[in-house]
Amino acid sequence: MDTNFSAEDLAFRDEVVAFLETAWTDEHEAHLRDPQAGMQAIIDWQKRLHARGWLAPGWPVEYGGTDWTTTQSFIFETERATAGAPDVPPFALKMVAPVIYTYGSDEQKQRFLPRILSSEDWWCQGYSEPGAGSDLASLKTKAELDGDEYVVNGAKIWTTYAQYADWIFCLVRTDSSGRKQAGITFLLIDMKSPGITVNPIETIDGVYSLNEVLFDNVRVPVENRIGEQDQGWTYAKALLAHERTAIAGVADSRRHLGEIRELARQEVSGGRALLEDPAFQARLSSVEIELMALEYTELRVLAAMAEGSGPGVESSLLKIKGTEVQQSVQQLRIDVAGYYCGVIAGESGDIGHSFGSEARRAYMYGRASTIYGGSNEVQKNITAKFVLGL
Amino acid sequence: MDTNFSAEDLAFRDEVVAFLETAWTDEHEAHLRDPQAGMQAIIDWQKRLHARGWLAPGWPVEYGGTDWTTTQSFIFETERATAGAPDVPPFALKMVAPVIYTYGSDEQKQRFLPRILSSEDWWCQGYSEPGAGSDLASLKTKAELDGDEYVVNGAKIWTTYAQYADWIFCLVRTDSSGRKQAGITFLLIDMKSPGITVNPIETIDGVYSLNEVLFDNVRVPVENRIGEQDQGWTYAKALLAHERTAIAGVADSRRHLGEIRELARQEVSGGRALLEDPAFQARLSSVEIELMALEYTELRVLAAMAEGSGPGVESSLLKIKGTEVQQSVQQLRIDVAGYYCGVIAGESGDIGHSFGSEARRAYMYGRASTIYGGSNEVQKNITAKFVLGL
Amino acid sequence: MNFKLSEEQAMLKESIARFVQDRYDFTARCAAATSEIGFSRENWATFAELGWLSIPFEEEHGGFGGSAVDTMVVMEELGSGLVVEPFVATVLLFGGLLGKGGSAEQKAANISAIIAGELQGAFAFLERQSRYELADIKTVAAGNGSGFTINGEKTVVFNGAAADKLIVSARTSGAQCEQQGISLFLLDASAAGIEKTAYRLMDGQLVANITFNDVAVSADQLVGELDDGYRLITDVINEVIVAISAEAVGIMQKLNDTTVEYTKTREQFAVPIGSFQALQHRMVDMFMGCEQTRSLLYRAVCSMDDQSADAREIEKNILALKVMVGRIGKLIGGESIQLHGAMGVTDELDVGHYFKRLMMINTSFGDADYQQQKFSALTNSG
Amino acid sequence: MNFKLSEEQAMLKESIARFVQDRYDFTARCAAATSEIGFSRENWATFAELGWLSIPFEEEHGGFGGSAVDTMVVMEELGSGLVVEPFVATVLLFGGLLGKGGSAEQKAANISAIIAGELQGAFAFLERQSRYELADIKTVAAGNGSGFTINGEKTVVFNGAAADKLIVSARTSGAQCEQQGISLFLLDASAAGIEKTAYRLMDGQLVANITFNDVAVSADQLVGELDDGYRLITDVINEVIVAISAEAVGIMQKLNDTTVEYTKTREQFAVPIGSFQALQHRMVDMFMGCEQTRSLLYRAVCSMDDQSADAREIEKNILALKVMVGRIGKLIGGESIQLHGAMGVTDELDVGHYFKRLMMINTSFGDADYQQQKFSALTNSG
Repeated sequence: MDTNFSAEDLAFRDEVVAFLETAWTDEHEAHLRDPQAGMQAIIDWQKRLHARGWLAPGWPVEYGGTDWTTTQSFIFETERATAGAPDVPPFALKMVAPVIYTYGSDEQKQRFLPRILSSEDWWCQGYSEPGAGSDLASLKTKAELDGDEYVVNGAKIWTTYAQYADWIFCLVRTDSSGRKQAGITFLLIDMKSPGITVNPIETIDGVYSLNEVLFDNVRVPVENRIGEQDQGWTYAKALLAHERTAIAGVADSRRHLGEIRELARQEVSGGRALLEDPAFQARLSSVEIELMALEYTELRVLAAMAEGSGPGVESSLLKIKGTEVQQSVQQLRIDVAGYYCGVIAGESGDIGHSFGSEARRAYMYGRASTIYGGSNEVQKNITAKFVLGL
Repeated sequence: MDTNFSAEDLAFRDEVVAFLETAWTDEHEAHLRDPQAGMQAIIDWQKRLHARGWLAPGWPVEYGGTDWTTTQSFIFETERATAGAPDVPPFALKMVAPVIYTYGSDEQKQRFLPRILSSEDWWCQGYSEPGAGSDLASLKTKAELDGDEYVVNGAKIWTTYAQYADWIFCLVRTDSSGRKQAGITFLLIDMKSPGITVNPIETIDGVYSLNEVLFDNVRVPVENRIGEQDQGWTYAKALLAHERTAIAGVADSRRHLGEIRELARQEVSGGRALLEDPAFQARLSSVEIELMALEYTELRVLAAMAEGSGPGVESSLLKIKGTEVQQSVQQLRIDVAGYYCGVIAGESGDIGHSFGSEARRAYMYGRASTIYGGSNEVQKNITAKFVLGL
Repeated sequence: MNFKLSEEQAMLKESIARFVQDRYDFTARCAAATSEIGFSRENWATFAELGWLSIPFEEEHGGFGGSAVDTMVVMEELGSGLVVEPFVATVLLFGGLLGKGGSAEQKAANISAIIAGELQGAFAFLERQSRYELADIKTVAAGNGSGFTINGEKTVVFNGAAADKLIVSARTSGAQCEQQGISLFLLDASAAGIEKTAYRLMDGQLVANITFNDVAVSADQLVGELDDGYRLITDVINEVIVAISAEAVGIMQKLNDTTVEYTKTREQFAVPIGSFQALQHRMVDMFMGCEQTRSLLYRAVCSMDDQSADAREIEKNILALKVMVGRIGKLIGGESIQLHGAMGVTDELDVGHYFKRLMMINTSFGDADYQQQKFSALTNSG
Repeated sequence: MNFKLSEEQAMLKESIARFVQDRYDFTARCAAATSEIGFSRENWATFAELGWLSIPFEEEHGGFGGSAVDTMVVMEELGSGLVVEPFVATVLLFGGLLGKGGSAEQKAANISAIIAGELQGAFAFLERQSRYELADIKTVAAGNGSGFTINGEKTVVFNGAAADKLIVSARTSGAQCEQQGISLFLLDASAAGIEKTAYRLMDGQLVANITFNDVAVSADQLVGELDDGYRLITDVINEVIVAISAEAVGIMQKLNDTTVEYTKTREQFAVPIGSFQALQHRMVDMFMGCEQTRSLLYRAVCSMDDQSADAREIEKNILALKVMVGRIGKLIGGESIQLHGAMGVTDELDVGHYFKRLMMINTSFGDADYQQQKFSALTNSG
């Protein structure tokens, strides 16, 4: 048992740090704070990663992956977050791509994977439906085969970045006769298809990212189906555990905690730095300790994956604790901001602590993290059943 | 809306304080720390209360009650706890007596109530059974009518003070054909009856108070039955809410919190009183604030009862929060004691902080409070169903 | 001992509830909040008409002479309706300072105007660095013989954008953070040298940063005693803390009711999610939290209205209340969002808006951690 | 990166597990704990025989030269079996001080005896007033030319009743609470002037208060440098903290397993109580708590065994671990009792006994609140 870095690992870390120093710039960082310019910054960032061959570390090497060891992945993630660079949006790279290279046809692989790597195609995820929520399998969007096309009708909801997407990967119902997990088909749908309407959803963070996507007789060529008809649940399910692993966000939480410590060092309360306030210290420490633990919990899961076992049901633990820690961090930032956590920064510019408005946005956005990707309640059900055998 | 004391209330308070000054002595207090001598102290205390006419404030005046207003009851409880005097054991005075004076025959009232007031009869409660737990109605102890006697067979468990008891009030099954709440009969059983065996249960606090009570063909005259055969559940249920109200123990928790504050003022850590330690202060304050709230929650329930409405389902809230606060107080005392919380004071006398061993005993004894009287989980079920309508 | 409302209070409560029911649905509320001044003048006129604005003022100034319980009744209902109109800023803060510390002339000139709904006021007390320390004041009012010249900047002034008049706290002596040496001045918001920058808070309030550049005031604009404003500020703010706590209890009750109702109708896995025991127990925790907070609210108002109550006991009750309002507000707000699932994060539902108001109430006049340390200091000192 | 045990470690683990399985059921454990010396000499001889007592000592002193991971493996299994034999007191504390700070003669005279199971030791460091402050020492060792004379009283000396030899911390200079001026002395427990009062702790340990009345020691009984004992104490105690944390993880795992199993068989309302969702979610919290604590345990031992690790990082890891051991210990211990219902409060079940050991582990060498403040001080200082 050890977590020592080998000489190769240390060399790799230097490589990563050197790359990040030039690839992730202050300009990117500044753009990121603006939801509109932010998207451009992310696309540029993806292109730089791709140029370096590091955009899709988890993919098989033949399709453009890196073949990193678990330790290298860990190093990259840590340094990436430390530098303040964002994780790339997961929908194309971590969600649909693995389905395509695992269950897709050769033609589908050749058609879609390169365009994901080049950032030409932007993807969104069509799983959730109005009314379905955590009970994903109860979905109702229907696809009927008509010649060599499926005709899709229904609605998807909570679709992040649908407004930017070229493609949506969807679970649709092709058979309602059996149990609800059967009869689901996995389709790749061109967002430019006639009959698709994207309606924005206003959210409590005030930033536009979620949408409702309506399908009105949308025709999808049968060659855009992944694998077999009615087997889509199997393909999707295999990926859900990976999604939960990725969701923990340990390295990002660590960086945010460091920022909060600095903010609290500058913030003064009654002539004394807030960081010296014992109540604040206690809360900061509690979160940091939980995070230190989570970091090793993640390493343990990664190490097990490296040994060939899937992330398995322990991924639920990462999802629950990861999002709990994220929310604790967001709460701390809000509390440091005091009155200014309420500020909605508009055209007026600097009207208080500059971080107040951002703290509010991150906090409100973060409310969703315990709900999406299978709510934390559902994760607890999964853990009770499959880990504890209850 | 007000909680002002009237001039009469203030005069009553003076009366109570004056009574307590002479009635509850340092000698009682000292005896209380010793489980054996403690029982004698409690009997003596009951007799003094009885002599003053204050032993059974909740009873109707005709049977020996006091006819106090809600405010007076509150004043008495507060001053009683402040003086360090214990609440009297509830089994006779607060549990069986209300059943007797509400549902019993005139003969039963005349026979049992005076002997309870005079402390001649000591009672214990025979509700729980091995295996039944919070699912009280699933009890199996059987009573069969044979002439003018019931023949009782079965086992009761977790019976507090059965070793001292002259009588036990029992729920027994007289009919198994219908739903489990039907077919239960309420019997008063003489503990000297042949066929009764009392087995002590060792508990984690190391003090002997719980027992298993076995019934082997115990014959109980039919005149010792309360009300109708098979209707016992109704009689018992009406009392459970009262039990939960009594269980909150606000005044006692307040006194204990005061003691802990003094202990923490004396206990030194790194040259500074533990009471000055911010982490300790925060925990102490959190408990005190919760208790301040609970005190008014109890007043609100009492005021509603004074208006003629029963304690109702809000009594579950008092039970849950009351026991949570008690356990928080016990935890604080343990933590103040530090290493000495582990001490089992034996013949060796003073081997550390004198309060360590007591803190341990109170803590361990207190573990049961969230389990008995209907576990807190069951109380939450009750609240969800009857208060929230879920 | 008695926890019932008087007939008059019950009518007052009913009158506000009816207003909310009939004229203040969520759409109307959002329209008021997003308007240029951050509230509806029409609604304000209605408040005046119905007499609500007179509640806390003494009868001799045309007020109702209400008790702490009366104010509680109003605030709880305003909370339940998520009312954004500046009752706290104009009536309780600005009006409260005048009522408690104003000169006879100041009262005569302003209180009846407030009651009539014709005067909007604000209290400018926060500064960029002050956080929750009311005595941390850098704004200076320098004596110049006949009067004072004020220089400094105030931030997050509640109702600061719409206010016709301001009371501002400034240092007339003493060092930054010293309690002694703080004075209050009443002035027109349009006085020379005053500049405002308006912006919104997440709970819909329109607030302002206000700078004072050589603003001249005369001695008769002083509110209360020279150098002795701190006590007046804390007296009024203590009352306001209890008032917004009552508002918070109204919000908590509303969020709990809404959430319980939602879980009864929302189905997942073919059953209402309210049938899941884990969620039931969490909603019981929310219920208990609300009831416990309500108990502390009653405790605080009863002690404030009790002439024989000890000042220290009252302070302790207020601190305890504010701590629990902050803590339980986080619990209930967070759980309400979570139990509403993805719907909870949409702006379309009012749940998120109630939640944001609870967050701002926690922050206002000191959050739970801050107040708990004051509580500890008070209770452990002898 | 690798979290697997080596083959040797897996065998060691298996060997302890087998001992517990075959020869250390709950009855045997209670018999050992309640015996006159507080443990079984026969078991101790078995430990020696199986080589467990040699694990942490250097090879040159006849030890196994084990790593922090090796000690962890032992302690986790001892925790799982609720083993009461004084491995911590004799091997890790007493033996650890000698191994790290003893003179060549002291090592030669004692370590092989410990390994052979022939010597019981104890470290007398706590005093009545010291609470968790290791430097708060009033016991004095006054120089008298040739040696020292020790006067003072130590309390709660683990294994103090059975120990053949003691190491005692005493002040050779400096004021009470000063880190400088503390020295350690090795002496026979039967030396003139030593008096013991033995008593039991709730976790079954037999401990002692020990008074030193003009106890004479020579200069060669000094362990480590004169006046510089504090560093040695904290070095050894840090290792012991990690060791008892591993014990705690063993206990947590055992309690979780026991509780889950119990809820699968215990029926209420005609179904196993483990089918109630509210209880399931609480058991998931217990599971997550145990896993998170285990992660901090791995983090601490990996950093201790890493030659290149930063001393500050190691200290931070140990503090974090001890905080979580205390907090999660309370959670898991309390929930285990609660979910066992009334059975949980009986002495007949082992659940209460595991719980009590968790409580004593929390208290030992500083509880969660205490360690968290040290953690804060360390992490916030630049």
